Amino acid sequence: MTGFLLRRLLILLATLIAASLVVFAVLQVLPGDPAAIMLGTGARPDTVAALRHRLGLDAPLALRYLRWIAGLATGDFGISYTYSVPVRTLIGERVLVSLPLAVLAIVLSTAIAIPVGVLAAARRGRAADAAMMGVAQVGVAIPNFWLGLLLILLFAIRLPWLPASGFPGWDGGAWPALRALILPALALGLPQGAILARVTRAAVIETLGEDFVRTARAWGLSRRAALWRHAVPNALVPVVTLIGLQFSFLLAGTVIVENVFTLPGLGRLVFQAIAQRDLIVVQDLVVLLAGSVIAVNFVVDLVAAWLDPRQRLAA
Amino acid sequence: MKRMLLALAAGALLAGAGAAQAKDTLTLGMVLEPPHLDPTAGAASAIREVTYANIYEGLTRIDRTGAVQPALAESWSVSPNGLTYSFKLVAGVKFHDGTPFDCSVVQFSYGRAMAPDSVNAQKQLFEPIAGIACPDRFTAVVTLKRPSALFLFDMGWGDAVMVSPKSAATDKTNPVGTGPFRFRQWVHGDRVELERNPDYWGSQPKLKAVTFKFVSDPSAATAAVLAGDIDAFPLFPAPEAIDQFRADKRFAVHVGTTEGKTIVALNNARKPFDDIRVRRALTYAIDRTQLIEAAQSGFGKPIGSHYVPTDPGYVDLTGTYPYDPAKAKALLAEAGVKPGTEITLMLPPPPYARRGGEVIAAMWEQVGIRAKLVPIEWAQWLDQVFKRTDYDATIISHTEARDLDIYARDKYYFNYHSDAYRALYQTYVQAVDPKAQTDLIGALQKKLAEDEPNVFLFALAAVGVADARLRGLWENQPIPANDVTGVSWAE
Amino acid sequence: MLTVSDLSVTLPMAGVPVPVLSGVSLTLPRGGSVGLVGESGSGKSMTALAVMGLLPPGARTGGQIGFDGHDLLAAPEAALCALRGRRIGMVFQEPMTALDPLMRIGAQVAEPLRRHLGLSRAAAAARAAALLARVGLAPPRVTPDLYPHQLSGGQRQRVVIAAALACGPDLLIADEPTTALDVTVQAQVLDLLAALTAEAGMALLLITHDLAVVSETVEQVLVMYAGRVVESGSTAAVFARMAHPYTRALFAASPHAAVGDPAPIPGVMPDPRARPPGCAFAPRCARAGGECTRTVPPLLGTDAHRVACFHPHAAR
Amino acid sequence: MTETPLLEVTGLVRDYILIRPHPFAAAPRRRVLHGIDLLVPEGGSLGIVGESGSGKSTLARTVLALEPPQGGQVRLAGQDLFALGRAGLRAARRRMQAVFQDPYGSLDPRHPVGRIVAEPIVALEPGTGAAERRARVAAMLEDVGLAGMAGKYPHEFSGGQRQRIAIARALVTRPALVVADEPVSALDVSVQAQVLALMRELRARHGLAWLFISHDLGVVRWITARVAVLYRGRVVEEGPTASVFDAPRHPYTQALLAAMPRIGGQRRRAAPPVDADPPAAGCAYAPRCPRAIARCTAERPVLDGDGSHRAACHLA
Amino acid sequence: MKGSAWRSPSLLAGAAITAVMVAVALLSLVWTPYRPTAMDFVHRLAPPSAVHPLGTDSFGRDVLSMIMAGAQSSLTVALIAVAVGAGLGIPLGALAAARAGLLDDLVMRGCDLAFAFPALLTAVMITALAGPGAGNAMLAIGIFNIPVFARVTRGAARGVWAREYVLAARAAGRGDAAISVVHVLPNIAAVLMVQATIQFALAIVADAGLSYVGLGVQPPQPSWGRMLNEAQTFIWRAPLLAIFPGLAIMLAVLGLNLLGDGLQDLLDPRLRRAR
Repeated sequence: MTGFLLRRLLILLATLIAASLVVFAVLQVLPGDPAAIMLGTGARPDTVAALRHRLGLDAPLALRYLRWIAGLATGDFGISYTYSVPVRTLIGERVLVSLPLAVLAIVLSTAIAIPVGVLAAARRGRAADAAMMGVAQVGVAIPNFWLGLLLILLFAIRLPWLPASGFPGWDGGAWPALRALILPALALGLPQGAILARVTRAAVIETLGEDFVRTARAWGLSRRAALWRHAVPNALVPVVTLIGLQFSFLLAGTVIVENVFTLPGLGRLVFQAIAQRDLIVVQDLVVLLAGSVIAVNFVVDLVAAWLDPRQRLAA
Repeated sequence: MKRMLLALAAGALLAGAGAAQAKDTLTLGMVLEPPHLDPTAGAASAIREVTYANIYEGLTRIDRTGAVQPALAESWSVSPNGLTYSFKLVAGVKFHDGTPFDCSVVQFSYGRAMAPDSVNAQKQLFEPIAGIACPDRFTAVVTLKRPSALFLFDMGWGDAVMVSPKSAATDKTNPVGTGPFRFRQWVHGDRVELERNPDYWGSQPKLKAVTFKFVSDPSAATAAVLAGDIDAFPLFPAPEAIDQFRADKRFAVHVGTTEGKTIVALNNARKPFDDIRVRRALTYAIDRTQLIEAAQSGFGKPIGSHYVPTDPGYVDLTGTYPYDPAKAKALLAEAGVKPGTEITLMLPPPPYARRGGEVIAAMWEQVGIRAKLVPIEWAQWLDQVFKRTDYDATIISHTEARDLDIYARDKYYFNYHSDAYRALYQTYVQAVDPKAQTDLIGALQKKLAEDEPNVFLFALAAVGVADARLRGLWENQPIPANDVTGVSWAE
Repeated sequence: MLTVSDLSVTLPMAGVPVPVLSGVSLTLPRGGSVGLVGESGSGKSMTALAVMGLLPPGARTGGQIGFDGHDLLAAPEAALCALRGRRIGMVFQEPMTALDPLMRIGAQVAEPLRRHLGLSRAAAAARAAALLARVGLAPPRVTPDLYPHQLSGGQRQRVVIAAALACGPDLLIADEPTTALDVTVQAQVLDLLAALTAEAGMALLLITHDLAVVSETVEQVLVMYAGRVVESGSTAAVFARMAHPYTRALFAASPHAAVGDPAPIPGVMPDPRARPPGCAFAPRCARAGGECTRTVPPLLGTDAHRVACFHPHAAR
Repeated sequence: MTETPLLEVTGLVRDYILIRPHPFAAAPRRRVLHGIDLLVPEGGSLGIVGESGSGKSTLARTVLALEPPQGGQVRLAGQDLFALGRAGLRAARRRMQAVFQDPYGSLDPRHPVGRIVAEPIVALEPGTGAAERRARVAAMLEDVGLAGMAGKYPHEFSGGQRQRIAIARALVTRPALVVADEPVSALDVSVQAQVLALMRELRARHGLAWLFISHDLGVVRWITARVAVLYRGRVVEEGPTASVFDAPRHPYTQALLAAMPRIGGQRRRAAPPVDADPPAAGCAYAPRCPRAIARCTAERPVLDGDGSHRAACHLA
Repeated sequence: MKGSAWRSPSLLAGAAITAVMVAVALLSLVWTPYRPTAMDFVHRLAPPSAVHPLGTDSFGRDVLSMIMAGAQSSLTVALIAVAVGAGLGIPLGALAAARAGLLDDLVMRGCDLAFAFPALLTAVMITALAGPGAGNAMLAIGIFNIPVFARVTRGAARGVWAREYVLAARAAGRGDAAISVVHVLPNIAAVLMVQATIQFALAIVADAGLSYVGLGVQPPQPSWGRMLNEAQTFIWRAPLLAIFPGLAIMLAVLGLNLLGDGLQDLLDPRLRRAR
């Protein structure tokens, strides 16, 4: 187990470093000089040069990369070119929107998908299965940003129950903030949930056909007991792995859904920072997002290993 | 059962909307969030829209009509040759950090803006200054290298405000000025909060606190105003939703003017735009009224030169090139521009450009010009179009006030070079007599209309939506600012 | 105790019902042992699944399966659940996949105990450990907290046997319990099965393709071909005479026959969707006559020995 | 035996590299073959018998030059296969072909039979014209009793027929040696006999040499002249088939034979299961061996005995 | 097997919807009710009527014509993106499967790395880098498809490499390249086809997403995503504008997903969906 952990951690670290290199390299090619952007149309070349120097943008590439990585390692994400505040502060503020949103969406999609998937599998071929999977099939096909628009139309305009957009912040209490996250979380979570439900169904159907389920039935377990005690736990292993893989889709979805609902989250920060050539923020954010995907998949691997002794010991 | 649950849910959701109370605070909507809050170190209008007159003050200030008013200089005198300005400073003023304001601060602030390593975005404003002297603590004498007709106006710009020597370095994140409001907090990506400055030297504002909330998305802005989350949105980004507010008694809609001269900027150094017939043809091909209708929901005033109707000395030149596709075609043919010629039209993010670009492309197509639309982020626009002048044409709104000088610069991204215009501009700058100045402004406008270096489209409207009970908001935007010192709630 | 009479099963294949078992009858007294022998497709496993009530979805059955006075084919699902694992145990062919990979072996053996006997967790665990020890899986090499993948095939099959025998059933059905195992392990497992059933006075229904295995292990034997019983009787009688040409051919082809070279049976077993109208073995049979291709021969004879053939062999 | 043997395997060692326990450890190796020596003369036949894990499939793959060994040599007609270049190996392969176990897995389901059988010609004799290729394939198919079936696809055949196709493919380049890895294990008894009979017939007709690998002693007994018994990667006994079967010298061989079920006979009770690791030195079978003495765990026995029948046992 | 009767409708429905989409896209090349870029400033934001079956947008353009033209651009972008992904990913995956060891490790680690970047973010970065437009959208979506195809190909190919017929082919003297072409690829074609269908659907969503944030096909060329974006500003006045393009996306994706499901069941019911 320690060997497994160590190996996974090393891979994680290597992937992170590779990701940071890719991000840094790509961003060096982006056109646009942050200093010129900060100063605007009226700026004179000497002013821009002065600012470039102050930002350290005139240092050699390798040095800038090393400075950046060293900073990241020590928790210093650098100073935003456009906001002139530590990027950590900036990200810290936005994470308070994006993280609850992502968690809400995952919880929502999982809470819907797993029971639906298991139920459909248990009743496969029957009307309930067909109905649930039909809905799921449509759910998979709905892009989250359109679902967002439809939800706004329905629950913010036709029935003015929930805010159409914006985020009041957590200072005003948890409820108003949560209210603002309900529709975005639905928009993100429902299509993901539809995919997850389909995969859960397929996984459960597959495990239901396994020999050990038949063995359990031969021990006198009812269809239902065999389903929940043996088929579902075994089906959970691929489902958990999928939830991990979906996390990346979810983050990408967050980027777009935050735009639909104008939530001040990391997704909008990415767009803003790219638009303003706030390179340091883009760099940090992309590495952070990629890092969180890597970390989540690491955790998912651990969960899968915890669920499945074969993975734990074989590795 | 299900219905009951739904009703319960709805009740719970609605309970979140708080009850109204007697208000002495204001939440003001803005489209763009400022990158930072130091107006002396950045070009973004949003910086001024938060800080101008609220946090920072200069020697002079510009009022809601665009006129120059005294501010930290309670009065001034100008020498007859126009080269020496003596400002009498208000005594007893203290910055929010406690630093007293006196002539040394004027020296510091202007000196900082003029320094070689200055990052002031409008360094040229200070370029005429030869020196600043302090004969006593509350008198500042500024001498110029040459007369400057706009000097008092220029010193009213946000870029020329007074900053505390003690805290100037940190103004970006913690702005310190002399104004009636002081900075409380900034939630990045969301809002900036100001609170009343109890030690303000002038008359106290009525509002206790002001929040500037940043909502760039038009539909989100609409929703926020409708929900009452935002009390006033002076530069409302969704003109298409205005009808709805007009019909609603809770809201007041203001349609004011701005300094935003929206133009199709043409690269005069490139073929075929070096040919005046082509530039004129491109103008003839555009129906400004329909353009304003389709791109701006009808908000905006046509212009015929680089000058807005609300500024002094405006001459209406919109009739110079009326909508006439036939004439446009003829001119193009004459210039040898074949039908189907493709030109690239760069579109920065604001709707006037993105939506306007589509309309203009459709109009130009009628006269045989195919516009390839290239949406472009501000950063790239600044780099590629503005800095490197690598473009055919672009739609852009110049929001700097009375900036006729840009056509007289040696290098500017239009690549317009007219010795006649430059001479005229020099005469104007050095003119001291107001009447002569006005005449010269007219002449400059006419010269531009004649040469049509760019296609002049319309002046951006300041379409504002506000709670009907609000009083004292600026209706026009002579300079980018949200001066809320005079704002109050009606009972 | 177990009486199967005239059992028939049809399964839907591509939507069409296909008969996989026809007219299968057998009697298994308490403490007795019966072997079902046949090649793949003969229907021997389907017979076992029918007894367990674990036929695939969509299967249709005819006839009766009597177990201690209950008709298992007519019994409600709950009653079957109460019987399975409690009074009828079953061991499957593939030890590698028959155990839940996520569950410790002790817990799997304990599962029927907890379910049927209502034992506490601790009591069930203790019983499970004892059962595992009884099948030769004792600490320190094998402890109840191991997972199936940590065991070899033979060890896993012993876990399956321990779980099947946990509640002391009256009948054990073993479906090819040794086919997937090595010869030496196979022998161990067969020995274990024989010992355990004898110890507890349990009846054994052993299913195998290997004539040699039945001949050594059970008292009664049924030879199946294409969904029907072609020969049945006491092991001694059947092996002494081998009246049905198929039984004899199977014997001659077996690599474990004591003497001689393998004698191949020509042809292949007919597809269940297209079985010939008469004796299913007729197309491969050297002795077949005209009636063989028209009429299904009835299973005739005494309880000691029956054969379904118009031209049976005389004694060897 | 002065002439060069057709196949000569000397000191063959094969290690599998396992996953590192942690990233800084050297990758552990598991030795699967511990120095195997084998001989197959022209037209001869050698059976390899062993249980799962004995290394017999690895041996087959290494002999076929599909996997490189860590030590030792495989010589085909005197040529060291692993010293040959690509072209040389290709030429050598024409003289050595293979038949594998799984009749369902060893034929590409997307290719018609004609293409499957022609594959060795296409790969090894690229100069062959299409007409000649077709003719040879047709002749080969006729040889295995599947004349005129070249256009059909594998799924249209039964298991036994597929194995005939595999045999046809192996023989189409007229090899001198066929390595058959468990060629009949997956077949039903009756079909098994058919395929074995075919193999014997072809061997006689084409003068082939066989290296025949199986876990089933009964099968090996019928088909090969000599047999080698493999235990944990070592040959523990080797000799003429009849001699090995009738008078086994190694206790393991004896146990294997004893465990074999016998029709009508009575199986000897199997040795109780032993779950112990083999000693580092000494005989790998010692922990299971009922006759093991102290020397068995201390000193590894070498293959020894009279010229043709040898066993690796201190007690032999 | 039960269910085959219930399975075939999904294949039929999927094929039908996809065929209609393709037909509409092709038709839009030669005919649309109106020129999709033609503006009619008088009839702006017209509701659906006989003249404009789906109404007009804020520039007075015919929504039906725009949706038809949008189908063409959306399908083109998705098709090329999938072609890019498959064209590079399949050979990579096949190579990795054929040559286990370092190369395999490298390819798979590369895929892991690519998967760490949320796809849309990658696309945003690429389009921001290269400038918005259809070509760059194809590239951006295509790049993300490469590791998907590489992984699926490798996984499926490894399965084939483990089959005995590959062993038999090697024993028959075939080289790795020949085996990959003759045995492996034909046997995983079904898996790849199903995956391609799924990726096609995902690419349509991705294209719509990119267009929605303004980084896809550029105006005046209509695109479903941008139509939705524009509709959002008019959602108070003309909510229907936000319905039709979304329906078009949903139908296209639904059709392809159904087709993929149907194909999968048809070709190999035991295939697991790789997402």
